[in-house]
Amino acid sequence: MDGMHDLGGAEGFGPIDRSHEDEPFHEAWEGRMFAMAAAMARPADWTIDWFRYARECARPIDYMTLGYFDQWAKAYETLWVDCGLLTIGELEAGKSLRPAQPLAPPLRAEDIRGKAHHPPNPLRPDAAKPAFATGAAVRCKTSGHSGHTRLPSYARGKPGVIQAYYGPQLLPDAAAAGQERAEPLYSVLFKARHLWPEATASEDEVCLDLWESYLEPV
Amino acid sequence: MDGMHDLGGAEGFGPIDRSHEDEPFHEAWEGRMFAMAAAMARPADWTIDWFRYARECARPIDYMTLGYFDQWAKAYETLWVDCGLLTIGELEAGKSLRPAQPLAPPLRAEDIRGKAHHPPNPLRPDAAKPAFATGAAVRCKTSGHSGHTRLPSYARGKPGVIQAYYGPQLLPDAAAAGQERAEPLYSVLFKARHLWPEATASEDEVCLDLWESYLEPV
Amino acid sequence: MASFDGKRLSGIQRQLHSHLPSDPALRVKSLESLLVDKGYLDSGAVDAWVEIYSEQVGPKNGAAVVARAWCDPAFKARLLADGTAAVAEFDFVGRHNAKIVAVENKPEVHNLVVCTLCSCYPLALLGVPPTWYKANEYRARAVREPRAVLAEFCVVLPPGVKVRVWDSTSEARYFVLPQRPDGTEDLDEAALAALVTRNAMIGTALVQAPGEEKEA
Amino acid sequence: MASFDGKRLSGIQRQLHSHLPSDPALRVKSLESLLVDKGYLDSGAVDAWVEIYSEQVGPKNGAAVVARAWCDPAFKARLLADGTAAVAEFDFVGRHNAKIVAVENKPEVHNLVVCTLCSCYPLALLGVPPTWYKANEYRARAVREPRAVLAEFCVVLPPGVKVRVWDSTSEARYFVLPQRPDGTEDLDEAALAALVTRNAMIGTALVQAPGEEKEA
Repeated sequence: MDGMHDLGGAEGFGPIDRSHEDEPFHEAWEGRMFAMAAAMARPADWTIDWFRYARECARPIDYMTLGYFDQWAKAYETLWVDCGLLTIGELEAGKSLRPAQPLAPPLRAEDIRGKAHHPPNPLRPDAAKPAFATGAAVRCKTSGHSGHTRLPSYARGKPGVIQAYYGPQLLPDAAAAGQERAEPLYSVLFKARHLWPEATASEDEVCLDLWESYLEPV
Repeated sequence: MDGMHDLGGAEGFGPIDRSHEDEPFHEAWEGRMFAMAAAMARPADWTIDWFRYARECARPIDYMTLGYFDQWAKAYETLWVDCGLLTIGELEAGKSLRPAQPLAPPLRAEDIRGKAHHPPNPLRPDAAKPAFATGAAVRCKTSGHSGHTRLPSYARGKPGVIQAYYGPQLLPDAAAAGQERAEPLYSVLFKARHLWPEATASEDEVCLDLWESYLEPV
Repeated sequence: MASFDGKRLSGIQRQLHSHLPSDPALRVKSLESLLVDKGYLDSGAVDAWVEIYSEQVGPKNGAAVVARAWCDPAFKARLLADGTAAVAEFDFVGRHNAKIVAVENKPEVHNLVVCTLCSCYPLALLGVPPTWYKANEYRARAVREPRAVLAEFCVVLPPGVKVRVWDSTSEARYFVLPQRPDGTEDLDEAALAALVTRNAMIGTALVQAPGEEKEA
Repeated sequence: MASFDGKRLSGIQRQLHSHLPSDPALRVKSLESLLVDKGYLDSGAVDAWVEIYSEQVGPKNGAAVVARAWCDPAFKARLLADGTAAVAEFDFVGRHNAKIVAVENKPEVHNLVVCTLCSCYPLALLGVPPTWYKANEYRARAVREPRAVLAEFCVVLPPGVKVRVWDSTSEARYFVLPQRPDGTEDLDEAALAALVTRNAMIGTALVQAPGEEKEA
């Protein structure tokens, strides 16, 4: 999706505001939202990529102006309304107005304290064999598409080199569309001078994790 | 410049608000700003492209949230502070606090009423010969640059066909950098299906006016 | 002397943000006072511009050009061959553009005008652009999903009609020469001009014959 | 069932905007009440997450990993070969990531971590990311002008040091293994861990020896 979220390399942004450097949450509701996202029951077809896509589908003005956890709240409200877990009327009322959907029971405090939690694992070690060898020269596809994707616009059409093979992982483009499809995932190294027109004399580098269908041989 | 202004094809935008369809100005200050921009004296090195660049250099959040003439006001304030016509202190005070710069006298009402006004002419008919013939296949350059340019990101790297030659015109990229350089200007026709990944079956077209250095032969 | 330095401009924009009031009415008033005080601006000239763009310059200029093109084949030929020269045959006041290009709607092609990078618009022919033309929504969507945009303006094209979008990236200014509606054979140039709306010359409306349902 | 339809999501976002209060504190409170009322959420579990991310999970986890790598060459080799397995040797609570990759600063290369598309971050090692890491400014600039960003963090690299930026586009989570400062030969693992800041593990700081000037 060619949306506001695709910020890498966007120009015109000013100094980085570090005035809230150290608190994990500046206001209590931010911590509640962060924790709710981890603790709530979820429909079986929920994926992290579908959540990311919901954030990307925010009103562009919201994406540019709202605080981070405010955007999470909007994304989750949107996802739960979309699949019928909640209605907008219920969100307005702050209470249930119709029967709940049957979901697996939510986490309890005792499931959380003192334990490690592992989100759904996107690695699929045996799903595919890599087409590119380490050291291979590649070029990113020129176009994205209207759905969710993890090929940032600044890398499209740009040449890079495979520097590591990470094994097959679920393809976000598919996961955000309700499909489970794994593809070889690579760490790809780009010279800054191939990405940024003003970086002609730079030796700096940018590394991206890219799925096989994002890449073409050169 | 890869900025917020480069909106063509950006996804996630909703319905078009037509609630103020017919008034040229909704509030009096909008008309004043529109008219000031036309009537004020300008330094000799002012160009329309330098003004456009100033708008593009707005804070990204302002570009996304402020009203149109509010953005004009900020751009003109910025330009006049940049070249020393005004100071920020004078803008705060709303009055002159130091001697004015010598400029040509501003327009008077009698210069305006009942007359046609012609802004500086960007056409330079004899400045260059065109490298591309009508009907030629071309491809836009893949990269822009950090200055002002009129090659939108959605057309970069995309193939099109020269459909008309408009003669040489001042190159905005140069004009916004204080240089006067004319280049052949073309009307270039693109198939929507070459621009937008979802438009595979479309017969629609998009036409852009593009300068010769934006284009490569294919 | 201008700096011609974008990073410097961005820095000034941020300084202005922290020093000046956010209310644009206040800021524009202060700017006008200051420019007048400095001798860079004549307030009477501002009054005059506001007046002519509120009263004299507007879509009726473009409508007169369209109506003449419908009535006078020789003029239409001149308009399509050199829009700038043909429009100069009218005595329009206000700001003129260096190059005017008329794009003709035909049974097989519908034209739509946008400026994705800013807000370029044929001021002398159509006056001040409507807010929606300058809005991010129109600029983002018109080039990518022109048919969805047209549908919001209640323009549904017959099958087989191609949409051609003109993105105004240079100093050329585009306006649409709409199709003359059926049933207007008996109307004179002035009566025809009264049918031609601003949106029809941007491409977000078709021209309706008298008595036909109006655009929404 | 989810629709998996982006246009539908955008439409819901716009509906929410017109129906719900803009104050996020109010909205989040209402969302929590509703989720609990529906049986989709246990408020005690929310308390527990807030508690462990406020008190137990944070940069001290990452600092412990870094200090061990500095003290134990075999651990460092395991960490660089398979970050996920090496970090699993620690008993960190909270949310773990499927793949952890440690990137090592060296005399000739300085690493910097960003997520340009959202806010991916090694939560189990570093806790909740700071606001600036999630801000548009950092996301836009870190890949294009990393040295200007580093200068804002008062990190100025010696000539000849290359910057390598890691944009976290997959489920792999990057963290920087900083260089051990000179003059720390006598410190034990715990004392070394106390020197390692969160920013040093993102790449926006260097680790200072005790008594050296602190980062701004």
